[in-house]
Amino acid sequence: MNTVEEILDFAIDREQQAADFYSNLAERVSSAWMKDMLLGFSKEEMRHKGKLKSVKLGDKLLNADQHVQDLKIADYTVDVEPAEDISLQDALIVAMKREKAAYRLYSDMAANIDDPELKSLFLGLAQEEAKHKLYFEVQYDEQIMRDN
Amino acid sequence: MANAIQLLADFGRNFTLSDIREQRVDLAFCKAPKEQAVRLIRELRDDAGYTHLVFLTNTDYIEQGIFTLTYMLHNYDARHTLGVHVDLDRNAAEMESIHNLWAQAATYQRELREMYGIRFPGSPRLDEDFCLEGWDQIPPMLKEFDTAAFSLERFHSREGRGSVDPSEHMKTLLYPTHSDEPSSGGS
Amino acid sequence: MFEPNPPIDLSSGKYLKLWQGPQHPGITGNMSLELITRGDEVVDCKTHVGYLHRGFEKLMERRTFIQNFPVVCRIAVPEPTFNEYLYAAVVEELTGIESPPRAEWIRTLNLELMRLASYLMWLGGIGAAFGQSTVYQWTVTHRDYILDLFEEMTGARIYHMYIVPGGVRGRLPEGFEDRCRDVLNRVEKLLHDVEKVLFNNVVFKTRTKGLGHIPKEMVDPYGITGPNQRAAGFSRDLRKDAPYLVYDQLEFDLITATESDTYARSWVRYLEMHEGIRMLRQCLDRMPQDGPFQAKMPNVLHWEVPAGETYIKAECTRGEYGYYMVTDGSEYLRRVHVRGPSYTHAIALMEKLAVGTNIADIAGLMVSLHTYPPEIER
Amino acid sequence: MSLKDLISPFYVWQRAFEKPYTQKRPIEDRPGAPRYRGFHMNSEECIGCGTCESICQNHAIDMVPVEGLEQRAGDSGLRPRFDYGRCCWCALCVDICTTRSLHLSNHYAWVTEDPDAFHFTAGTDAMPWNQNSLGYRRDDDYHLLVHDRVEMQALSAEESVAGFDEVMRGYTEEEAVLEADRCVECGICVATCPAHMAIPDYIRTVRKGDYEAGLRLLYETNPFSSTCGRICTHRCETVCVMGYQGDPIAIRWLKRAIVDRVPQEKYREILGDEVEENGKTVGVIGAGPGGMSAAYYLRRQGYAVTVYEAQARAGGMLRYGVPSYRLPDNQLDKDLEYIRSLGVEMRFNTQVGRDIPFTQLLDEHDALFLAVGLNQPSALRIAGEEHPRVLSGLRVLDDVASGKDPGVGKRVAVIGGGNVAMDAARVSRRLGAEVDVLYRRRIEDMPADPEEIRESQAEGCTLVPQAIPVEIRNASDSNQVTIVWGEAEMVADDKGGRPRPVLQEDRMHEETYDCIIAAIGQGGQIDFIPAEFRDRIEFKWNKFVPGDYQQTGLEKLFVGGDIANSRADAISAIEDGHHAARGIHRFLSGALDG
Repeated sequence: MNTVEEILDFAIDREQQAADFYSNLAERVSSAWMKDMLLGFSKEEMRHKGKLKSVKLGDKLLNADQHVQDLKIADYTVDVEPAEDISLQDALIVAMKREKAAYRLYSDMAANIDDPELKSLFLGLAQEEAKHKLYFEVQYDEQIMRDN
Repeated sequence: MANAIQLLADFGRNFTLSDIREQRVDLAFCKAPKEQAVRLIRELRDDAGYTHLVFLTNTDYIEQGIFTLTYMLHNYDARHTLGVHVDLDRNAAEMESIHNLWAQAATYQRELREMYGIRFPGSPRLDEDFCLEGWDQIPPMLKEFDTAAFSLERFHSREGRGSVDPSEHMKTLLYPTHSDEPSSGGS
Repeated sequence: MFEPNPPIDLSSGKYLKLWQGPQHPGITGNMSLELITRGDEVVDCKTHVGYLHRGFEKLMERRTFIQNFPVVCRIAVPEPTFNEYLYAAVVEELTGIESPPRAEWIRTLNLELMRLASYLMWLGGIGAAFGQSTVYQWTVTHRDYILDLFEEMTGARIYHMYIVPGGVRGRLPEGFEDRCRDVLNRVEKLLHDVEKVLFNNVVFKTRTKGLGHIPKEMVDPYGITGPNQRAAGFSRDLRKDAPYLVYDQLEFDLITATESDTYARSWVRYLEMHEGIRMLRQCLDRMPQDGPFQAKMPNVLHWEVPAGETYIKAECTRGEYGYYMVTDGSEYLRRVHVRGPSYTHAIALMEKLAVGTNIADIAGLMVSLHTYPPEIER
Repeated sequence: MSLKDLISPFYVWQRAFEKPYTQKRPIEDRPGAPRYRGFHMNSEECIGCGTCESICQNHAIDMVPVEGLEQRAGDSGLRPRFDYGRCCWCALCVDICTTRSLHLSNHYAWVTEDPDAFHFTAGTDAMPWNQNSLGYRRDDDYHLLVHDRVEMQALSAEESVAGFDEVMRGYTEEEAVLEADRCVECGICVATCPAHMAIPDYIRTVRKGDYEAGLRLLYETNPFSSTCGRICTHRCETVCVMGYQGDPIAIRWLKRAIVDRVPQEKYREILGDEVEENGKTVGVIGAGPGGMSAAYYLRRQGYAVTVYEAQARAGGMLRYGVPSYRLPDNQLDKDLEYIRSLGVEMRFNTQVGRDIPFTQLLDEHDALFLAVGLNQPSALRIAGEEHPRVLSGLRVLDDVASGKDPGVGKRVAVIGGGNVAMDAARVSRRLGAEVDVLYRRRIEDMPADPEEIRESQAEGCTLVPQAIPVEIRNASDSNQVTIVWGEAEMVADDKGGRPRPVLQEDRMHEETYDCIIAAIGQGGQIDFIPAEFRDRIEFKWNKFVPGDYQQTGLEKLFVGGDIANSRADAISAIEDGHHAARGIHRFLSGALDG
């Protein structure tokens, strides 16, 4: 991955994989409700994908300097298995952690590259993922930890 | 005045007094039968020092079908006021006149005739209009006379008036379907 | 007691029927006198009222207890405060609410200021009725100074609506006492002037002495009260005989006279104005500066007064003013009867005194009795 | 005649050159006194309660809608319009004004040829005196309303932690009348009450001592009146107009004052509920307040109602989540038994999805109302959570409600700040434990009812705000458990949500307890609805999104209660049940189509 185009394609592909992950899981669950939730997650990932596609056409990514709040919820929750009887709480944990992993990935890539243009691209992607994580963390805070 | 009650007890030997009640040390009430009232009042004036007729008025107890006259008498020396009540049948309200006892009594009686329709036979100028000229309704102080209805019928109201009840207004706008339809026929 | 005047045959041509009022400068307020005259002499008089009838007592039966408070002041235009006080007092007695001491002092101040203002207007009236309209200009101006005080104290000049069941509606404004003292000084000075110009006036003396003489034995049979009674030699004043508010803590003299004519009645009132100023100064000196001015009240919107009845009276400028109220435990009163002194002074008494007087004196006689028609009609 | 009498009158000249006191209007202006009762002004604080109209002795005031004025909670959107043909400027409207928005200016002269101009809406119509700063205002020490609430007798903190007796003792008849007397009967609260109860009307019945009429009014909208008279979230009181200058009316306690005075045996006779069977059947899933409310109103319409309940008893969260010191069992039973007495069939220990398939219910009944509530405690999902000394708050409350000892030990940490957390803490206090409540946010952010927070503190619970649990560890004693928590800083939410806590990893703490009670939130259990219905039912996160009359896209299915509204309280569930009953009746009688 040496060009902006290649990196964006990689990122777009990852979002597609995430969307597929949720829609596959949705196929397997038996309840109308979790199916609806997971298809919603999948749709969210497709939205991310669409965002990156428009970056490819010239839109700006998030500025690397812009602060994205880290609620650190993902850091201290345990890993859960995406099983067929998954609950909303666990689905949100899976999602937060996936976004966090993606954020790590791009951050690491940015650290290992010298080209300033690509570095800032990776940092920008990392920021996007941080924002996605924040979205799921806020939902976890609102829907799951309502009383805490 | 502790002796107001004593006084009424003394009078009670010659009169059938009831509902004796002391409101204040200087104010008491009692009730006398219609037939005895004027004689009682005269004796109170002449023998007991109640020389001042403070006022004469009437209270309408429409629910019980009675009028209650109040003769408010005052004794200047004893500094005591005594209200003598007399119940009248609301449908045949007539009372002995006291215009011979106090000069202003005729005016009170004329007013009571006009405002409540109570008759005081022999009272001077009884049937002359007092406050009302050309009055074509029932006596206006009767409880059944509805002043608001009369004024709505007689006078025109300003256009553009009309008020909205706050909770009804909020219901109409905010939750119109949240009410039970009037139940029809048992279900 | 009631002695009808001898029958008069109008068709005989000896008599003239003359209507004085209902709009007449010599009549206090809107009422009319139907006079039968023979030459200058009045041989018969009938009082006609009703021109101001608004049915207050009836109106009050369909208003809640708090809603009546703005109504009552209208029963005596130049002297609304007595109605406010008495209405408040009956409601307080029937509900067991006690107005706090500070309110009682403010109420007394109010009533005496009102008395002074009302007497000033009357003083102008008696002057004007005997051709001394300058006095009228002076006194009405000074009454205006007092109305200024009422305006700043209560928010209104005439219908103060200030004494409310439970107390009064607000504290005295800042600096009120000083301004009040200043007005009292001015009124006092004026009174001395009026004494020179009116009471020491040969015309006034000649016309008023002997006019409208009320024999002492007529007083109780006609229900005569107030200055009209005191000028006939009776030492009766409710502020002394049945002290209310803080009158038992005030020093003042009871004014009486013996001649019982128009001059004597005027002179009694004149001296009472001085006594009023004396009481007002005491009120100002001793007015509590803090503490509540209203008792703890229930929610007045649905105020139910326990069943009962009472009668409370006060000494107003004209005599015994009283409220008789009957309640039945509901949010509305069952009956209120307002007893105003004019009821008998302007009708039974006037009709009696007018006979034998001169037409030119009718206005002065009327004013000397000091009557207000709205308290007759209620 | 003396000479003096002749000369003295000439003294009149002394004042001949005095300046007259007359005002030369309109050349000279004379402002009214600072307290003058002139023309009306109304400020933005007005909420259109109409109390001014009620007190006006001459019907000079109309409450009218004002264009461009937003209607919102606690504001009727109406404003007073004055007819100066009737006004007497007594200013009782000013004295009674609940928000003190109404004043009189000291402006008193207004000349116009148009008589209709003297009819205007104060505050919103442009008037020359609108900016006047002087004029009549109510004195601070003068009141026509009673601003202080009648306090209810309650057990002292010492007495209340000693057992499970009801803490709030109820009003005496005299206290209830005094409190009811404070109400101005404006009705602003009715819109805010989720069940739109006839609040001013039933308060009036308390004042008049007519509890039977009161009960009838309560049951028009709420068959859980004994319960709600104790534990309602009383949203009504937050908008009560008496709250602007004093305490809001204790609406909840007055509701209780009615039901406490009517024995349940007399309910049927008083309410006159007669059931005339209409031959149709409705299934209700969940015997909580939502389900049972629907059952009541459906039964009144003649439907055969079967309630399916997973637990052994009815009441739902009211039974298993609300301890008896707030809601004694017999009070909940009073409400429930009356509903059941109308002939509602109860199937206990019947969990839909486990004991009976959802589709079977759908087939068997003409309509279904689903109100299963939020009964699944959220897990902590932090490391070490599986430790046996980590309990769930709901489980602790459930045990206590069922008479079992949850075994909390002597030193307890409760995690959470909602009512379940507060009750778990207070229950633990009653079981003899020292209690710390760890909460991620600040005390003012706690979702628990303020009185629960206050009472838990009074009972000796220690609140530890801004504490984020990060790990559970084994303690040296196997009967104990250690929690690691870190301090939190609050950061603002730029999307307008509540401030969010962020862990400060350099400020960590460790503490050992006999047990940890997790009460961080609850979710619903609605997995039993087969995936095939997904397209016809709308969800948002863990809730249903019902349409009009609580109906879903699956026409026979109506939903309500905590699982279908964001308020998640009993009174909202009760209204959902009532509203669904209206909807089902319309649906089954053909007035409402899918």
